[in-house]
Amino acid sequence: MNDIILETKSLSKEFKGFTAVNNVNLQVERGHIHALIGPNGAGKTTCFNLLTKFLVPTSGQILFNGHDITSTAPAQISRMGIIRSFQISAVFPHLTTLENVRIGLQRKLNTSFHFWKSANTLSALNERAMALLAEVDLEKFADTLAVDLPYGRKRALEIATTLGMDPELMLLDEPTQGMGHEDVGRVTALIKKVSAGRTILMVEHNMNVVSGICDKISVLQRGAMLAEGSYDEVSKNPLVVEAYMGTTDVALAGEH
Amino acid sequence: MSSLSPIVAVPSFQTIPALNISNLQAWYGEAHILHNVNLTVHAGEVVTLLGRNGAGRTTTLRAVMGLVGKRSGAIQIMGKDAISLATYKIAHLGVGYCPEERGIFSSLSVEENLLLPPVVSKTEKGMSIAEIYEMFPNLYERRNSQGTRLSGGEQQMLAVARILRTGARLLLLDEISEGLAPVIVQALGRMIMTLKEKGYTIVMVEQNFRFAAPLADRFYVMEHGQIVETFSATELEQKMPLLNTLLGV
Amino acid sequence: QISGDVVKIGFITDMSSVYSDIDGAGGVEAIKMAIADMGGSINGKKIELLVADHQNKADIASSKAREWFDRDGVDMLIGGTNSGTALAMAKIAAEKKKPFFEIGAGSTRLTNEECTPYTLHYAYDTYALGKGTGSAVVKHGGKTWFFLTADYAFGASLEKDTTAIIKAAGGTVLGSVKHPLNASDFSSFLLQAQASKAQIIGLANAGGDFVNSVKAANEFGITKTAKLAGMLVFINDIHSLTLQQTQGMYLTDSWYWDQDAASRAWAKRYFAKMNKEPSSLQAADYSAATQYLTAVKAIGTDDGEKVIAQLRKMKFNDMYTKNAYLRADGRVVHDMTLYQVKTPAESKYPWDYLNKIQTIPGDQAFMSKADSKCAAWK
Amino acid sequence: MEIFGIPASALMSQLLLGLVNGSFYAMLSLGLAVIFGLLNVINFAHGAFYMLGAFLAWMGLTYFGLNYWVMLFVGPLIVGVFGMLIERTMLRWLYKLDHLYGLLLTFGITLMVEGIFRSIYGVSGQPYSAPELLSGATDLGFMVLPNYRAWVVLASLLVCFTTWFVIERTKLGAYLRAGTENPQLVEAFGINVPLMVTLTYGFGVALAAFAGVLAAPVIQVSPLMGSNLIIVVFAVVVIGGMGSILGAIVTGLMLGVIEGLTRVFYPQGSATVVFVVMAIVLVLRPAGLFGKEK
Amino acid sequence: MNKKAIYQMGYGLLFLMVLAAPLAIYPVFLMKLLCFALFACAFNLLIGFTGLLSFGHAAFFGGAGYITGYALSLLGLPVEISLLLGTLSGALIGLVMGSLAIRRQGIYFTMITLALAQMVYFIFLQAPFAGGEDGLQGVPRGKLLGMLDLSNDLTLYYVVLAIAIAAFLLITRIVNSPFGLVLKAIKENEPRAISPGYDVHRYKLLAFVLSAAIAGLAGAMKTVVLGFETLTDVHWTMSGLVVLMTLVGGLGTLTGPIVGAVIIILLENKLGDIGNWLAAVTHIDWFNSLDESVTIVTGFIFIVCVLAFRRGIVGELGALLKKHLPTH
Ligand SMILES: Nc1ncnc2c1ncn2[C@@H]1O[C@H](COP(=O)(O)OP(=O)(O)OP(=O)(O)O)[C@@H](O)[C@H]1O
Ligand SMILES: Nc1ncnc2c1ncn2[C@@H]1O[C@H](COP(=O)(O)OP(=O)(O)OP(=O)(O)O)[C@@H](O)[C@H]1O
Ligand SMILES: [Mg+2]
Ligand SMILES: [Mg+2]
Repeated sequence: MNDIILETKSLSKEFKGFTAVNNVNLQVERGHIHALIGPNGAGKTTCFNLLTKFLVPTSGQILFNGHDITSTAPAQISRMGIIRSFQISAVFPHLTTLENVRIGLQRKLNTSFHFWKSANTLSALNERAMALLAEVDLEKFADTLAVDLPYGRKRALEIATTLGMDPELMLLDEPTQGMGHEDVGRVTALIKKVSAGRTILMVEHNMNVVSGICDKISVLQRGAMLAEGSYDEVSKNPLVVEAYMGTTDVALAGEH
Repeated sequence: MSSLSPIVAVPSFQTIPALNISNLQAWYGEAHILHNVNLTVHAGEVVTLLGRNGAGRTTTLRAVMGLVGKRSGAIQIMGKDAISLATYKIAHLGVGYCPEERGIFSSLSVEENLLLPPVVSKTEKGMSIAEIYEMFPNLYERRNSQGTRLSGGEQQMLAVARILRTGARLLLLDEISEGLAPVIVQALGRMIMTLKEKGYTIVMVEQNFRFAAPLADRFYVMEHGQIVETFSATELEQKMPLLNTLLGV
Repeated sequence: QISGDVVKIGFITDMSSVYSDIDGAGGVEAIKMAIADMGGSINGKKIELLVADHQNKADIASSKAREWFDRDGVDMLIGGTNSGTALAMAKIAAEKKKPFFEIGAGSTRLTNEECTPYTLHYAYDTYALGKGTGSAVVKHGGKTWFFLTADYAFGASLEKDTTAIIKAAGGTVLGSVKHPLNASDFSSFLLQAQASKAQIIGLANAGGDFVNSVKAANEFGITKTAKLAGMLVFINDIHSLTLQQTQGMYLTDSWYWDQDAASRAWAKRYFAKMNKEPSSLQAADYSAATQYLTAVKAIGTDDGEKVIAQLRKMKFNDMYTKNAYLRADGRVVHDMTLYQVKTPAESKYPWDYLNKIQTIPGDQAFMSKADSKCAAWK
Repeated sequence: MEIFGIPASALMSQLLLGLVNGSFYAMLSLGLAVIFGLLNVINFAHGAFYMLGAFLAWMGLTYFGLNYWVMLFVGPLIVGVFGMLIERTMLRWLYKLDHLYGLLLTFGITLMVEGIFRSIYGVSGQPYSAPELLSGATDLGFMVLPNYRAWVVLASLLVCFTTWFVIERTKLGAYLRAGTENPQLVEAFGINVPLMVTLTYGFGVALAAFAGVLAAPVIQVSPLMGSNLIIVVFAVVVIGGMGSILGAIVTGLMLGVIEGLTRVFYPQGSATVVFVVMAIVLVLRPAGLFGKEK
Repeated sequence: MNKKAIYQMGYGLLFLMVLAAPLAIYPVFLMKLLCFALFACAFNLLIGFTGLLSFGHAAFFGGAGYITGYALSLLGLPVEISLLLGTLSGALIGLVMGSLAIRRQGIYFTMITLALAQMVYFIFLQAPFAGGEDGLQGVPRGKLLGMLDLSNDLTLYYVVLAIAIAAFLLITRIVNSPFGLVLKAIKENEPRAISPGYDVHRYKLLAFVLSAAIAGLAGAMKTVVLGFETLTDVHWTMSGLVVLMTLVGGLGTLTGPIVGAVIIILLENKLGDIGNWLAAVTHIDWFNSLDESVTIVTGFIFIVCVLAFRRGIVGELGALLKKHLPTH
């Protein structure tokens, strides 16, 4: 028996009569890097939003470690260990890199409502925060404001922040979107590195990334599951080739 | 396609360049982004700006359109000085701009989006609506839906299609392959080739080198708000090592 | 013994907001005239006037008053419009033991629950207005009433006081409708009033609300079936509404510029400065300053206690009032007059607006000892 | 027939009166919505321009002998030009900033304009009567409606729906709607957006002035007439959904009617009912009745 | 000398100045200034550090003022209990208003706070004890803890000063607490703050309630100081006034609102004197009538601030200092 960490059962989402996600049954195995791909408008982001409770499903079920979390609140979900990072690089621009990471750690101290305490009580967390920054090669930038970081580093910072929350399951929405080639390489390696002992579900258009590090790929089209399997299986599937990869040789090699 | 004027401009150094930028400086607020950018695009050419994130490629296009905070230097479009003109007047020199994030209007239907940009050229005739729908059949299918309800790829097509109508002969295209499925990227590539055949002048900003490489006649590489390298398509092979270090391609 | 060798009068009123027309800069001018009429000094000691705009905010009024008494050596305070500011200032004046002449506020609380030995409620109050207009109108045949009342303490007390008087005079009140302050449109309230078939629609409101009520009443032809009775009407309101719209309306006031030779003479001087005729409040400002200065002159001191004692002894006589006197509750008792607004045809010259119907003697116009809630008058 | 103890005919007349007031709300909130849509500015000065319109009508008659009908065109024109000047010299610099600044600037303008008029003309107000043509009243059976009020409803509906049509159904309207979303891009397409913005502001405030001229014969022309109204009109725009044209019109009329009914059943609450409606609507529909949440 | 020492000296000097102020300036006026300064600081806690623009703060300020006045004059409760009640009622109104408004964004949040504040206004307009437009008059100051007679202006001044300083320190602490950091994060990027599991609405709500409570404290003290409470304090123009104060002083700066409050209150109260002084100095008669033009002058200041000094006085000063005294 495979160890399934996240499972959806006939998950659907409708927007005013338009079905963006249609009866999706997704199974994510523990320890995998699982990619969700598909043509534009296939419903990948919507799917993510359903999993992280930014949207409420029209029907269907979401199970996390066997528990039904379909109607659990977003904050609660993240406390259970499902953490998402965003499609557009999203950091707290006017906090330092260190503070950015610390915000995530701070929650577990349970003092976040303590408006009478000094912020210095948080310095106990600095060590752990620095360790996380080191994991993504950002320790040199600890005192830099996030807004001043180069683009690729912001991504790294975001991943460090996400790691700080000790996720069991990380959801990454197009982690390499809009990045130059060098950064793509760095971030791909980073994802591979941090996947140890965790499960990662990501949306990605860059086939180099997908083929390089993903254990399993699910292809969505028009809201429904089109194909599933390893990169080799999926990339040879004629339906996927037609709907997504395109027909020429260039496409099979990956567009980027 | 009879309505299309069969102008096929041959790149020639005798004719006036479609776009000529010299010593361009640009600022966003206090931040000095472009330092001394020089760039020439001849009529009928496809030119690609390469560079890392934040190198200033988008800013270059925006500076041409007058959409930055402050700029100085010289910009000539079809031989006319543009640096001191208001943005809308620049468009009327025959420029079509496709912005970084597509800029589809959600309060307008697909067809309204398509018809929005006014005709900017007195002499040039753009494509007719019929021609555009012929080129992008999916747009025709969804012409009455709200613009932003389209999928990402369709939005991108719409963003390009709407500037083909206006008679603009100089197209500034910013990252049109961004975030698109490979199959759609290929379709866009074919579209660019068609436009090139029809004699449009195109300046592309691209992250996706493999998409841009077969399309462009010439390349400019930007770094820190400056042009650091320029070469033609024929030199591409020998420049690969350089590009590797500059862009990590 | 003039404190600080100068007699300082402080005047705090609405200079810039909703009530600035009936008092405001005109009030300042009137007080200046009073000072000039005293020769600008008393026994060689200069008379000075300080002016402040309270913008209808009680906190500004009271802090100004406090500061003037404490820091600037102000000897007497004249308070302008608005009950909230008046009550606040009365408290301060009592604390500082200085005479406080309240002109523009109508609340009877000043001489009842909140009465102090230092307050002189000078011009009018809601009781007197109700008494004058209510009883006289009933006497002239307006037996059934309906009130249009501003939803405010002032409107409520006007309505309450007048209702009691109407009933006592044998009339009936068929109902009332409360409207919010500064309502945008009065037609629907007026239609409700009209539907009651009352002969008289009592307008227990003031300023802009009154003006707009009258305007709408004319527009909807309500004035054809019922008569309007304005409970608090100033000449400025009639001027801005024109006689066309206000003709035939009853109103009670303490003074009218055209009432006699003395008032006309004074008004003429005022007109030369301000280019409009004075309201009763502005005349009362003049009178208050004059009477105060007279008292100071008589006893040769501006000590608050002594001046008050002197004021209690004397009769107030000037162009504003005849034989008025200060009662123990702080009420300055003088005659009130019931007027009716002229028709455009009757009006012979500019600002010729009112016909005198009858005088209401002071001892009948104001609240009686039996009704008073003032501890000092028991 | 009676409804809740109120005769049906009385109720009918109150509804009609509500509609008249609603017409003013609709016209004023329409202008606000147009301005908010394109300029991203919450135009607090709207009430001041409304007052200015009424005053211009009065001044036109008093100083130049220009009658109502002339001023119905000239008044909005003058105010429109004045608005355009303000837009060119001041508002222009605030578009990129938070709403707060536009609101505060126009609030400052309001204070100045009102203050100046108050110091010149006092607060009692000036009389202005309805034009000869529209004086008199018509008996509708359940009530006698002054002709002038009927004209107000008519004129306002006409203006509102013309505006709505232009914005929703014409090319110019498409420019405006697109400009609302991304003015820079629209300008990059070759449309003179700065001019469009100036004209839009001018048009928006001219609408306010038009409402002001219409109001002059109904309520006393006074420097305070605008500030009494503006908060309510804000509420209307917010209930309708910020920037929604149709929302502004429909909500304006509707709230006039609701207010009218409140005047019958709970008169002292008639100034507050708008805010009650606003709170309820915003709690249930965060972006207002016709608005889209961002 | 390092920066910290300079700051400490500055604060020390300032402290001495406020201690000695009643010698030179009228104490009741000073107390009024303190109340408004605290009010503006409370408002700034919300807009400057949480990014929420409330247009309903008058409800807390005035509401608490009425409740305190009611407790003191009609219930005859001791002054410290009354102040506490006022503060709590500010917090309570804040809790109710906040619960309804906090999920709304941007201008809709602003407008819903305005709407709810209008209802609070209506309640106090109608409530019999509040005395309509006359207001709640004749509120006694009472004795602090049953012994310290507050009817003496100077005594009251030091009590008010102590409370105001304590409240100001509390605000400073809130801003620099773990909670304050989360608020900052929410202000910077709300969706991002949700993902670590912060229930942002609850954080915003707590910030709103804290701001309301401190605004309530300010209003409560004002009633004690002046001895009455009127509708002015619950009217929407009061909400506008506090926005103006904060803006003039500098949004999101700790001391800005204080400076702003002082300037605006001075303007309201002393414009006439300023005008007379100007007239005397310049011999231009027009200045004498400046008193009647408070609104015109206020409007003018608004316009100038928005166009030229958007960061407010303290903000602009800070920016100047930063330019000329590089910190590193
Ligand atoms: N709020 C919404 N209202 C209506 N339709 C929506 C909404 N959000 C998404 N959609 C539609 O749902 C479909 C799926 O959108 P989604 O964003 O999930 O696509 P995606 O797979 O992430 O595409 P891309 O690769 O372009 O990001 C699209 O057709 C989109 O237009
Ligand atoms: N509106 C703005 N205000 C301030 N700085 C900006 C703004 N837009 C861009 N920049 C800065 O200008 C620089 C150049 O940005 P630009 O968008 O031109 O880069 P690019 O080469 O197009 O890269 P990208 O791949 O991110 O699109 C970057 O450092 C960016 O941070
Ligand atoms: Mg997506
Ligand atoms: Mg770019």
